Amino acid sequence: MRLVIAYIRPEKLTDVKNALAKAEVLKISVTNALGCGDEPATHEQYRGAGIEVDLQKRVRLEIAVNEQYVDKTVKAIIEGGAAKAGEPGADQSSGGDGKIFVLALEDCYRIRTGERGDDAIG
Amino acid sequence: MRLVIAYIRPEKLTDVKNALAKAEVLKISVTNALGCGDEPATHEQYRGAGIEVDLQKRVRLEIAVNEQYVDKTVKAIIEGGAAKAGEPGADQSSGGDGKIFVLALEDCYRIRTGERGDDAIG
Amino acid sequence: MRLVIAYIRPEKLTDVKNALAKAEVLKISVTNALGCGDEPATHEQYRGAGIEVDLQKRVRLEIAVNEQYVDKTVKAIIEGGAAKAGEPGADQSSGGDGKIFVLALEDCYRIRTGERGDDAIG
Amino acid sequence: MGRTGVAFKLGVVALAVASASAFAQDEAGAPGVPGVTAGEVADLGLLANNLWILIAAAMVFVMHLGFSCLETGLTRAKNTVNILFKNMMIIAIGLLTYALIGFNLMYPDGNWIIEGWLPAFVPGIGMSDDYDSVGYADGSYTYYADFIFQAMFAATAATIVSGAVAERIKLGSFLIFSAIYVAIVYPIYGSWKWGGGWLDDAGFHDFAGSTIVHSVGGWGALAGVIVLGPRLGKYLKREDGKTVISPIMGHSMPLAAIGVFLLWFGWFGFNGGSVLSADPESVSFVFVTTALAAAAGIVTAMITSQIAQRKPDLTMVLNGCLAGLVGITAGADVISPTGSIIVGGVAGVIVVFSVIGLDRLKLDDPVGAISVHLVCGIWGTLAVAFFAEGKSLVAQLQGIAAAAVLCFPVALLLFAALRFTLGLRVSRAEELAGLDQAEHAMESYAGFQIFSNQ
Amino acid sequence: MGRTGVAFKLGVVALAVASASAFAQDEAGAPGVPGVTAGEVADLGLLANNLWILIAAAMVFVMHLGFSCLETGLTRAKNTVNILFKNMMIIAIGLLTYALIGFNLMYPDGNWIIEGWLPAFVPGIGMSDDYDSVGYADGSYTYYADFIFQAMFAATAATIVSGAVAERIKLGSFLIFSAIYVAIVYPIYGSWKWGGGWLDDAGFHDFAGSTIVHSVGGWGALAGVIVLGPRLGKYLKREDGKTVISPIMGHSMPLAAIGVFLLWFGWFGFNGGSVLSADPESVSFVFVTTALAAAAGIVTAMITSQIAQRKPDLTMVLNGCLAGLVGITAGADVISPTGSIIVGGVAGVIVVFSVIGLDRLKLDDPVGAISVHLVCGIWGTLAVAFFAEGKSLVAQLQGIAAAAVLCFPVALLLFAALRFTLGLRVSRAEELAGLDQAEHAMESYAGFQIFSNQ
Amino acid sequence: MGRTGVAFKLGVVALAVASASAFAQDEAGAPGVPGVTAGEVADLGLLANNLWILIAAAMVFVMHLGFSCLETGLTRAKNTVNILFKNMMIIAIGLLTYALIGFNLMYPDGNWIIEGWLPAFVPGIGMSDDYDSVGYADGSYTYYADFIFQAMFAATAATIVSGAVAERIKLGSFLIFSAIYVAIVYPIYGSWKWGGGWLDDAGFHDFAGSTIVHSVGGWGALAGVIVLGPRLGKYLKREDGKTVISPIMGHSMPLAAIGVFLLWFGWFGFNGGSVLSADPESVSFVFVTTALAAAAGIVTAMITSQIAQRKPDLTMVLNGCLAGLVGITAGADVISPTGSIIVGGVAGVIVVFSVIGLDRLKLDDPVGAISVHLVCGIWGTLAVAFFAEGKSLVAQLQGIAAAAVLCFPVALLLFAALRFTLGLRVSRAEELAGLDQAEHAMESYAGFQIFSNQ
Ligand SMILES: Nc1ncnc2c1ncn2[C@@H]1O[C@H](COP(=O)(O)OP(=O)(O)O)[C@@H](O)[C@H]1O
Ligand SMILES: Nc1ncnc2c1ncn2[C@@H]1O[C@H](COP(=O)(O)OP(=O)(O)O)[C@@H](O)[C@H]1O
Ligand SMILES: Nc1ncnc2c1ncn2[C@@H]1O[C@H](COP(=O)(O)OP(=O)(O)O)[C@@H](O)[C@H]1O
Repeated sequence: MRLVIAYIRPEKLTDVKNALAKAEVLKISVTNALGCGDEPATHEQYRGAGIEVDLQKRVRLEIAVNEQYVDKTVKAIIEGGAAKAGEPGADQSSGGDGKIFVLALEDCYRIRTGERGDDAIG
Repeated sequence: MRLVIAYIRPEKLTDVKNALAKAEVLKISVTNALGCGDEPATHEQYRGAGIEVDLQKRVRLEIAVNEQYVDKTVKAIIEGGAAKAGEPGADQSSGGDGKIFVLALEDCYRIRTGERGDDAIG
Repeated sequence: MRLVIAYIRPEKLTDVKNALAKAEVLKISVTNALGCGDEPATHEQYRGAGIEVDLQKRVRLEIAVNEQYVDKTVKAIIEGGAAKAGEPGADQSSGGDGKIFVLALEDCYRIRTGERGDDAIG
Repeated sequence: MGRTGVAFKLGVVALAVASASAFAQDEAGAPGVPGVTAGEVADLGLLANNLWILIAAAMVFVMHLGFSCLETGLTRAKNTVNILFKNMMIIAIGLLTYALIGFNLMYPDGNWIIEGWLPAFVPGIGMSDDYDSVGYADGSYTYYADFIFQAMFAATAATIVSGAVAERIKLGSFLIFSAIYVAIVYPIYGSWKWGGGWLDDAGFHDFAGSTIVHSVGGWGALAGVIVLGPRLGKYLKREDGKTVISPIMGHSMPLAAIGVFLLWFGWFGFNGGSVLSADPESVSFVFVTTALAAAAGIVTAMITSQIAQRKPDLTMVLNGCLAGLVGITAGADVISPTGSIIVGGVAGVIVVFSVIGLDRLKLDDPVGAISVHLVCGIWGTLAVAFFAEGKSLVAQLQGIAAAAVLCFPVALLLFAALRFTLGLRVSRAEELAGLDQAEHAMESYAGFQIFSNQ
Repeated sequence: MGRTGVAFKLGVVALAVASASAFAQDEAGAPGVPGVTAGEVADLGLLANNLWILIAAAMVFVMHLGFSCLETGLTRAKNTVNILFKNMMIIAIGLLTYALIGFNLMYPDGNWIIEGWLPAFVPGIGMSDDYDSVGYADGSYTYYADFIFQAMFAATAATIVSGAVAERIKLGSFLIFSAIYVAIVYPIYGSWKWGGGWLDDAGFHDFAGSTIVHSVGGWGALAGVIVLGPRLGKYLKREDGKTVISPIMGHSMPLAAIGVFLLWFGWFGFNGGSVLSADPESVSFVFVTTALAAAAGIVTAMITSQIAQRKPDLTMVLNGCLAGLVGITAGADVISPTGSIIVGGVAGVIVVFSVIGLDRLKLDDPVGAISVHLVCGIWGTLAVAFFAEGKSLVAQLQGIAAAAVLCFPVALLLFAALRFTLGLRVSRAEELAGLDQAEHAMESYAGFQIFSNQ
Repeated sequence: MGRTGVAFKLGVVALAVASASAFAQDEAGAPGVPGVTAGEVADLGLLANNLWILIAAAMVFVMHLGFSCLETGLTRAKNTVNILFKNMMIIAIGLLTYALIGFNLMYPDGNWIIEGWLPAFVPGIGMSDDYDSVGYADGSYTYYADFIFQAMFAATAATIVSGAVAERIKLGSFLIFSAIYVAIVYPIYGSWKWGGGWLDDAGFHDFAGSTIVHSVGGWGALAGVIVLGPRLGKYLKREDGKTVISPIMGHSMPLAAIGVFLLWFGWFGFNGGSVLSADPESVSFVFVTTALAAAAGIVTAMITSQIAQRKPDLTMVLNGCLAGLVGITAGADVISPTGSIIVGGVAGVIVVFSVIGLDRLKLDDPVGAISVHLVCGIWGTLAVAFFAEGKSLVAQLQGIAAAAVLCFPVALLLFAALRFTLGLRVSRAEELAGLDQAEHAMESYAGFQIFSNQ
């Protein structure tokens, strides 16, 4: 079992979810996050003073999957999460589309039933 | 050392916290999350157009524990987090109560003192 | 590769970010969290009824790094995240400054390019 | 709204104005402007008096916005759509039912079934002989000005109930209760005093309605709270068997404060307009007593809250302001400025203890409606006997008792009847999900991350 | 504001008041107070009438706050600064351009280029002979009171457009459109009726502007929506080729509801002030018809929404309230209370179906401005012919058609011209980031965690 | 509020109205209605004039809500309860202390300790001979109307200070400062001009208080900001020794914008009511100059902000609106519409540079109170000499200097005294946690996820 963590652009969430659904990955958890990466900082101002906001809005996905789904999941996220032409991020080579992290998952339980392991994941 | 991650229903947070306290697990971190699982989507509407909201409000717990606490922790979460009779989720066999994920934790530090390892966890 | 997770006081975020930047760790992800640890509960009241709020506002950092950066990263967080004299938390031996957790990271991808492994992390 | 293009009509207006005759009527095909008898001083008095009553009506209207904001602010985000919805409906239902039946019921004009006790049911406004007459009410104000001002009052009684039963009542049942309460209960009680019934004969003094409006609403609130029971999670049984009060915090203090400011603003129209003329001395006097009582309520509520709770609670101060206002409402015309400071100040103390006390009794009133409107309404009614000359304590007690005996049982009955028919309270799951989701399938703050385990 | 220190001046005021003569003018070095001829009844009428027009102007001003709140509440958090900015600018631009050119254009006072059709362009207020005369408008009200009341109306037309084009229009282009629309298009149409032009001669009746203000704004809104296209993500193509409507929820229902309450409050000034005097009978009558129509719109919109959407939608009820108000605006002075309930009630039904229908047509109007102001404006204008005596349906249709033929093409042209010059719509990336970031580099709710994939 | 039941009384009212005699007094057991001498024109003038002053007082009251919203919106979520609390208390304290001492101090009616400089301390309202007399102020308005209008003004001065010292001042110390400032400092300065003191004799012209209200408040704000120092984290020392300004963003732009709209609305009462009569020409004129100055301030602030900041800042435009209003306040009665556009427009430019400039000087004023009220108050006072005929620049400078010399040192002293006794500023930990937690143990937005490292 693996735990896949991904940071993506908020506006790509629907695309990523659709791509995951096609890969039959339906159970996911989503959190609001702020990310600081390669992407250019946004300039904000307030009453005459400027500020470089380097923490950009990102969405964090956390998906627990069985071994055989890891590659599918990663591929789906990459497919859905990369900026397409005409979208913010597409024109800049400097990035901001996000990362995927894969961790080993030792164990998994379903709270409702107490089931454990591979069966509990889906 | 293990890192226990759990997704539960927001309204069960107090119950889970109480169950954990009884198991002497007092240090936890909580985040707001949205989850998409087996649970039925909620139907929302706005100005005549409907939408199926499949991301439900969930609470994410993150708890670092020593080996000997892992089982206790998992049990407490299952005990506190499963929907009881009369509560939302109890009548449906379709779920939504959440999951528990257990990961290996390599290292742990206490920021205040710089302590490391098992001592730092509690 | 390692995944470093840290809980710190919200008001220390800028200090931690600066310390990390000095350690050349520039890519981080931040989430809002609530933490329950050693710190004293805050007393709140509302219309005559009191309540002990034991979930304090914390900030969660998630940083994926290559091996050689792990120590630097941990050190920087400890340096930036510990309460200094005159700040909240400094006068109490009872804590609240937070924790750092280090996990093994199996794999990493850059969504934009599909790059994988050590190259993708930075 | 034309100017030059309607030159001839403007000429008519100029004349019409001088004689206070009918512009709308003229347009509507009425026989036209009657012979202008310039110098009719009474007509010019009517001009200003009527204008003030209309403006006061608009100010009382703002109180409904105030109530909406206050109630929304002091409850949870997940019930916001529902609360706004209820408040929007109440004013609509209030206006329509009052037009349909309430107004004629409340002001029977001698038309009683049981003299002084049960007014005749006469449907519809504008049916009485003098409906189109500016000579209505001896020329003090017009029929329609009177109606709109009174109609704005009427909806207030139901709005008061709304706050107390919030976050758990079924929308449909609440609307039915409100309609009946505004259309029948409130006007019947009102007729006893303002309609010239037995309470008026008894010498009861309730200038702008500490009892007639606020206590009447407050009794309904109390009945609703009793029948409904507390919100889930408000009173928690601990393992040792004791019950602890678990505060359910309101989700927006700015909304709550805006609500109270707007209510205070509206109260200048509520009390000031109740003079029913623009009489300089009375209206000015009422403005001063109203303002000073509110100010005193704020200050004493702050002090009381500081002492009782160790740190001063904003919501208590907001309630203190309203307590002062409700307190002075019965006697705003007859209590001196100094007296009004005392009346408001006492109300500010009472309200803090009342809020805490009702909570101990497990009467869960999210906004403090019972404390503000019922408890301080009673205090204000009594205060007339203490602070104004020549007012009888017995008459005041009669008025208070009459409200208790009429409104509380009827409200209890209505709520109980709804409970056993349509159902009064949403299900546990609906209450947990919030009424926005359950009753409207909507979100109040789409996009905002809201975290709550209540 | 001095009292004793200006004793002598106060004496003057006391006299001045009695004769309604000029205090400011006196201070400004005018020749002084003319001989006081006490007992001039007309002067005292002027005192009250003029006061009412000024207060009504202040109430109409509040409508701009209402529009701002409603529009902000029904759109996304990421565009909030931009929407508030637009609304603040519109009222400023509206007042200034109306002073510069609009007022004289709308009320040409016989000064036409083409008689009844094209008024003369005369720049600046206060240039006409009677600008300083209280004798203006046959002594009904002063020149400046008239100006400020009309100026508050003028900005309304542009504000209506603002809501429909929100969340995607470029700030600069919108401001240019607004300035031209308020300064030229609105006054020219207005002159046809209120300025005494051909529509007035034709017997068109539009009391406070269902067509002249609301439809004129609504046509602009429709043109804007067509030229701009829908917001990103509103209409999604599914894989099977079908388009689904994906609701884009407003971010704050409390703001939206506050907006509607304030609009309703302001409407008492909008309609009530349009009597252009404090005439007791007419103003009272207008207050009642206005309130009842709004109440009826709320109730029928609730029922319609309940039936059409299964659960009642707060935003539909809010629109229903405004629909009732827009509906009665044309005939608030001539339609009976019963009639006004019907007119408002029908408007409440219409608006729900119109909102749903326009969405089917992929006309993306975030706040329902077209449905409320254009569709119900037309309904209200027609309703005059149905519910008031002696009004000609033909004349009403002429008025409606005239607005369509003048305003819609001109607005289309203006928007198209802007599109091909400055650009009308922000870029895709800017729209995704939100106009707050793109146009102002600001945040509307700093610190709040807002989550949205739209 | 009764109708038929109080038939006889209504008859009395009808008469009473015509003669403007005492309804409340009658009820209160006064000897009854004096012989009605119909046709007394002055009485009818009083009716309308007094009504306007009361309505204007209610509008000025709304300004306090406006200030609350603006201040809350421009500060951080964690201090919201505290700011609302302060503002609620200020109006209460303002009304009570003004009744207790301020009113008599400000309008000594010849009762001076040092003629023209130090008024006599006479406690309590309603003690003077003519307190119950409608003949007060030569019959222009009643004693109580005058009091309530002036009392609403008084609290304004303290509210101005509130915004500048927000987010770091101790609640108790602030309330003490406010009470003294409103009860003593403001009235003494006020007496010099509006109370008929030496400034009035010198020919100083300050119609509604650019200096008397706004600068007086502004000097207090400046003193507070200096003694308190900036908020934590506002001015950050970089490693290279340079200080950078780190913006601390306000948490709710809708609240800020609502605040400004409400302030503008209230200003029609503030300036319009300062005519102290309903005189048609003056009040209409004042409405127009007030509105145009605000509009001009908005437009020029937008342009200035666009140029200086590259993207237009909503908060600057909001300040620009207020700047225009403060600017025209001194001369709203004597400056022409064209002049008012210039005065407001210049104020809109000044305020943007002032906000930026004060920040450079490390004077941390979260809401821009010093720039709006002090700087533009001075500009407005000077503008009278430039744009109105026959006003002396010397007299205007005298007025400005007098405010500086009296208010600034006294405020400094008060703040310093508080600092060394009760303490003026909360601790570092309390400031980081927020004053809601520290001073009230409450949350302003329970449930909302708020993220901030400031
Ligand atoms: N090493 C990392 N640790 C944690 N989060 C990261 C890391 N690298 C990237 N992220 C997350 O991914 C987001 C996009 O990263 P970025 O480096 O800008 O993208 P790209 O890889 O396309 O250049 C960041 O905002 C951050 O949230
Ligand atoms: N494989 C998974 N990966 C990540 N989160 C999951 C996964 N499965 C479940 N969750 C989380 O748990 C919540 C409940 O899951 P669900 O599958 O509905 O419960 P049940 O196991 O009772 O059917 C989801 O909303 C989601 O947040
Ligand atoms: N074992 C743990 N598991 C998860 N989160 C923890 C754990 N221990 C501490 N935390 C997080 O760290 C924060 C501070 O912890 P605390 O124990 O108070 O600090 P200290 O170690 O200085 O005593 C907590 O609020 C919580 O968010």
